[in-house]
Amino acid sequence: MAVIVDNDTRLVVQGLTGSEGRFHGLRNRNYGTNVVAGVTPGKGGQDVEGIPVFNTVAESVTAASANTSLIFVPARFATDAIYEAVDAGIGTVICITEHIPAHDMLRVYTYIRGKGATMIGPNCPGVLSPGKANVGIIPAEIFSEGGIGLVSRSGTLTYQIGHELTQLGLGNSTIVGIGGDPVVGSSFIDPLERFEADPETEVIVLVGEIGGDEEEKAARYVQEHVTKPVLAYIAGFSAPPGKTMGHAGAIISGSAGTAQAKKEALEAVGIEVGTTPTEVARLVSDRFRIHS
Amino acid sequence: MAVIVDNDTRLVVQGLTGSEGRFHGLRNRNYGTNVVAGVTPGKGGQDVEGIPVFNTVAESVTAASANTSLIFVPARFATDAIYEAVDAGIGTVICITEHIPAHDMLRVYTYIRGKGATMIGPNCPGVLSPGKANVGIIPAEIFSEGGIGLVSRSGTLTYQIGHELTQLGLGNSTIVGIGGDPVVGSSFIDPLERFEADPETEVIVLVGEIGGDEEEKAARYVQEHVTKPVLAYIAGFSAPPGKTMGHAGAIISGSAGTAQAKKEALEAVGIEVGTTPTEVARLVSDRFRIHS
Amino acid sequence: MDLYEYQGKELFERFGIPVSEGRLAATPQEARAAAEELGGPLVVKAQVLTGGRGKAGGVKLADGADDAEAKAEDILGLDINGHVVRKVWIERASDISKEYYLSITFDRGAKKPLYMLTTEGGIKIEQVAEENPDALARLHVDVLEGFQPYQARRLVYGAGIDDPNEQKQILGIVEKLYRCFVESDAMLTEINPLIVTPDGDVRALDSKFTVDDSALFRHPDIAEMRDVEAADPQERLAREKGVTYVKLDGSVGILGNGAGLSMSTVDVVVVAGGRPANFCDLGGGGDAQGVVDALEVITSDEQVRSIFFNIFGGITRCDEVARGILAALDQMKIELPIVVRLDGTNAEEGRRILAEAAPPNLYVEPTMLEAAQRAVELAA
Amino acid sequence: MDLYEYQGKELFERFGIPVSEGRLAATPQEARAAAEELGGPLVVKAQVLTGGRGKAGGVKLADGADDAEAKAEDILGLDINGHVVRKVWIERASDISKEYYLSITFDRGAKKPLYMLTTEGGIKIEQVAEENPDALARLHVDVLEGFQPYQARRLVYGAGIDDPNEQKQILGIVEKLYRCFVESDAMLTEINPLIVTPDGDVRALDSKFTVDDSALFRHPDIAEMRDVEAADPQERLAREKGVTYVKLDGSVGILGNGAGLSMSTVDVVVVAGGRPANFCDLGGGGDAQGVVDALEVITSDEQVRSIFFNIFGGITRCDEVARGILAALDQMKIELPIVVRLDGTNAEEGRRILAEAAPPNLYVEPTMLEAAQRAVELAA
Repeated sequence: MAVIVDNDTRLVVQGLTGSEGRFHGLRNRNYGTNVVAGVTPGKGGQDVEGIPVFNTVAESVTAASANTSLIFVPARFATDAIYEAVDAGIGTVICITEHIPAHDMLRVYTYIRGKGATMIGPNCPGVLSPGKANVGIIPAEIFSEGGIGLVSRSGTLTYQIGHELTQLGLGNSTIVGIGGDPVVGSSFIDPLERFEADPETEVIVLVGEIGGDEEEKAARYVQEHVTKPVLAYIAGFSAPPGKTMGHAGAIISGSAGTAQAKKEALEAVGIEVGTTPTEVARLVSDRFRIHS
Repeated sequence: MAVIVDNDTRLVVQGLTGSEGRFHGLRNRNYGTNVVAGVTPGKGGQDVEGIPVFNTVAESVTAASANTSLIFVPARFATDAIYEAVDAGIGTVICITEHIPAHDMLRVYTYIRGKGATMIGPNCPGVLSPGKANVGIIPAEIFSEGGIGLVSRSGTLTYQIGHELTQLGLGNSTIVGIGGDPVVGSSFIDPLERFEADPETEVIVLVGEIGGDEEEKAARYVQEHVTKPVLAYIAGFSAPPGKTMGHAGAIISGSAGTAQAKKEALEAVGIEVGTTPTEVARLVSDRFRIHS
Repeated sequence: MDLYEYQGKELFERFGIPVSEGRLAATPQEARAAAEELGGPLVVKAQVLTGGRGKAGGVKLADGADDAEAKAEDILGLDINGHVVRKVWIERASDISKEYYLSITFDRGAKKPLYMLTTEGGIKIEQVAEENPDALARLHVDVLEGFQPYQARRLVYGAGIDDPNEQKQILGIVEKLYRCFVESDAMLTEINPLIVTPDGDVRALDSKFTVDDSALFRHPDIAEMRDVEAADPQERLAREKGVTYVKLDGSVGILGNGAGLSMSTVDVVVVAGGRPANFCDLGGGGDAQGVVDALEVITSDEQVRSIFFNIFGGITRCDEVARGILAALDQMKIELPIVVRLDGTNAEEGRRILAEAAPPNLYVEPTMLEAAQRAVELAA
Repeated sequence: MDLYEYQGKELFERFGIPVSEGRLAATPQEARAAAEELGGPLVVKAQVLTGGRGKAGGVKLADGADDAEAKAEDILGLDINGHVVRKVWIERASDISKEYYLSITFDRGAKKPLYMLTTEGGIKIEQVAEENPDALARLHVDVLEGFQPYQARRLVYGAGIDDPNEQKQILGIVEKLYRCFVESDAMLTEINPLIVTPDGDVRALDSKFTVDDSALFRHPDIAEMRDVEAADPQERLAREKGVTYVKLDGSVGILGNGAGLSMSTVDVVVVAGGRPANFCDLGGGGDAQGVVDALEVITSDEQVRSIFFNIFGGITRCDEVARGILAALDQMKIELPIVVRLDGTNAEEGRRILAEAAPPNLYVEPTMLEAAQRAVELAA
């Protein structure tokens, strides 16, 4: 099992011939991901170390049966790339690109929600199902196979927590980086729903940060729909209001979006919240051993 | 039972204080339709013979529990009225207005399909479920209660056929005028699906005309999904190509949309097509007596 | 509403789609003046709202002002499929190295705009679709998504256009054509051929352009492009009077209420062995003025030998229509035989009114079919 | 990016939203000249990117040029919540009969723009929402549907605005504000108060305007509005260097890689009992130049007493970061204590490199928590 990406993933990399696309596309393939195609307009017919390159996503679907897309194109071309993927029938779109204008993402989000496609990102590290597939820029070597589903708005913080879990002998079913932008294709709820349904996932860890109210919504969702143990970490307790903390979405607007409010919302539904990455890893370890 | 409008219909008339809206709104109420509200911006607080008028559709939903809207506002304001109704949570929108620009309707159509609302029209006579509710401008006195579901792109032609049926002693479950514009909210298929599911409907009559390919699509749909007997009439066998025959949608473009092609498509799936309204009524009568 | 080539090109140009420079001329003298202004080799093209003008001799090359005047002389006044040429478009002749085809149509079936692009231009697109479907790149646009650059790429790569210089220009034209299509409320915008010159420049060499009549209220500039003189005299009169009328070619004048019933009436006249002279929809009204206006249009066609009034009263009341008919007859002194069939709301009262007045040329029949038969007999 | 009142009003005006005429002034003399041009009674308003300027004495009436100069003199240089006033906006004073509130915010939760309109203007909208929620009309817009006129009606009727003259003007302003919001890529556009004058004219008397930084590339005119001099000196330097940096108020300088980990590092320093001096995200890189730039920004803050490098190598390799740190120390001659924690890809190698070089002020710690504790101790 695992969620979002797995052994059935047939990946097309949009922007495969760019330096980032090439580096990570090949890294993903080396990990064992089935990278079936790349897309770069004007470079159709070429290949990147044996991966065929097409001019359009539609061709990659027809000729290489791609079902998942990984997007590395620059911000100004990224929404076009997302529309192209979804309209070509790609079911899962994972967009690494950051700095996509928020209004453009609002339109994209509204459009693809109506189409039933899954989108992860933008401004995200991607999705890794250890032992099955890695789609994005997550350093897979930090993680091992196991029963913990991890969903996070942050990249390196996820690696930190994953590393601490690995040191405690715990592995992951899937790590989902949903992205740090104000509007992302999937909020916490979508992966939570999948983790709940995934037989391999035994415990869920949610890694949030300041800004927006997705953690609060996740708390309500967990209360109503999730039976598996959920633990959480929130970053940004010391962040001042009105300042963008690295991620475009990590900003406290007025009094909304504080880490404290999120922690309280999560605790109110019985989700333990660690105060440091180390503590959350220890909490997960404790809970995991009870649960297993 | 019956379809689209019935005893559960709680109607708001958008444009109730205009001359057409008032005339037909009151006519609909006299027939027994539960007309709960009217909407005219700036006239909130007034009433039309006891029917309360609101400034917005949202108020009519909150204050009068309207669930169906009938639109009589002029063409330039009609799409706004449709958006208003759908966004206020109205589940069924019936739009009588004609001459709405086709591009505007494309946007409306695409938008409301995503919302799950039902739309009938524009440029349609409305929907009548004899003995239950009349929403629109159909002269109800021509029709009687019975087992024939009638769906048509035309108004007066429907009355003609309904009249011939009535003279043969046959009544209707529901008469649905889907409208004569190039883009209408519901094609033949939507009412066909409902008639198939409606226990009161025993035989279905489809009244088409030149232009577009909705009759051809209906034929395919009937073949795959409809078990009840279906009969048809098509108008416009003698229409020249490239000319708009009264309805904006009734135009043969190049060689597409001819009555002959539609007749053949319907006959190919076993649907008998009458050559005159009188003949189709007789065919229905024959079939009805066999079927009942 | 269909636009002439030169009008469509004017709109293309507004949206940045390259066209050749040209001038309109209604006389050979104007053609000469235009040719002098433009200079160089020219093309003189009949402006008619019908296809096949090339075969009909409506497009000619001219190598200078004298020649342009002569060619315009030849073309002006030509009858092309029943359309008389009253204007020619004179433009700089283009060297053509390739002919492509690009269009956006309003696809009613899919309820989306449909792009088509092929390198097999210059011929009818239906022929390409049938004989070489792989050469035709087709793409629907979701109107809420709107134009996205990838759509242009799919079309260009899909059509197999591989010259980068052509690609670049056509990607731009594809995008501009969408804006042109949407912002003009078009039902059809077609560039056939879209040419590539030996220098690699891409240009629209012809235009086919249909605008939604219902949207003309917000395009007064396009509405003004209507060439009222080009219409059939009856159709022109109908437009002036606000009557919904289409000229056909027979002898039975037809007046119904409602588009569907009126179309059906035309069909029933044919079933009865007659030849309809027109389609005419009285609409929801039925007052004397509406009847007078419609009868004026119908009787202005000299081929009409009888008139068939087919009224099904719904909201329209038959007694009112009957009074309207009598008032109209009174005003207009029509001597043609008129067959009336009234049914629906207040039909009996209507029939009684007509029976009482009993004008000598008025025949009342009980059913649509019988009335049609009578009208056909009377036209014979 | 937040805009000053006068900049927001400039954008409002571009989209047809009425504002009062005014002039910008950076000195009392400019204020006098502006007042002379404008004439009549005036308001002199501090331009600062913070609220509460009225209470802080940043908004004053002036009855002529002399008075405007004097009031500008008072206001320029004021410190309002840590923001020094360097410019004043001088505009014609408005007679105010009513104060309304209108805004569009980018509602991240609903993923839709959110309109709010209330007749209870002039105060904080949060207060209205809490104390008198029925007076606050709220409406989400579906971005694919876009603005539709009914939305303006729902807001105007919902807020209980019943004067037809006001209704008409506000319906227009509501529509224009949507265009302004979307076409400026705004995250917030707020008019508070939206005033009605005794003559019944409706105008925006203030503006609050935030533009999406990620969209500035397509708004060069708005990007130019950025007031680089108003920023904190460290934040200004960070912007110049392209370093992601937020000034905080403590003594432990922080440098992490990745936004989430860097935020977490700030928190962990607090957990360890320290006061972070800043948030700084090294991003995906780790080369010497990136480290040098970040250290330059961090050390330009004189409050910094120790620096905490918290690196989790993913794609970033710890050995490269270690080399970057050494190169930076070499270049910059920093004497402050530096605590380094390296983990993840090539962490051992990185630690080895640092151990070998062993600069006297460099402390390597094995975990994030221990490193934080050490950095806090060293800052004490």
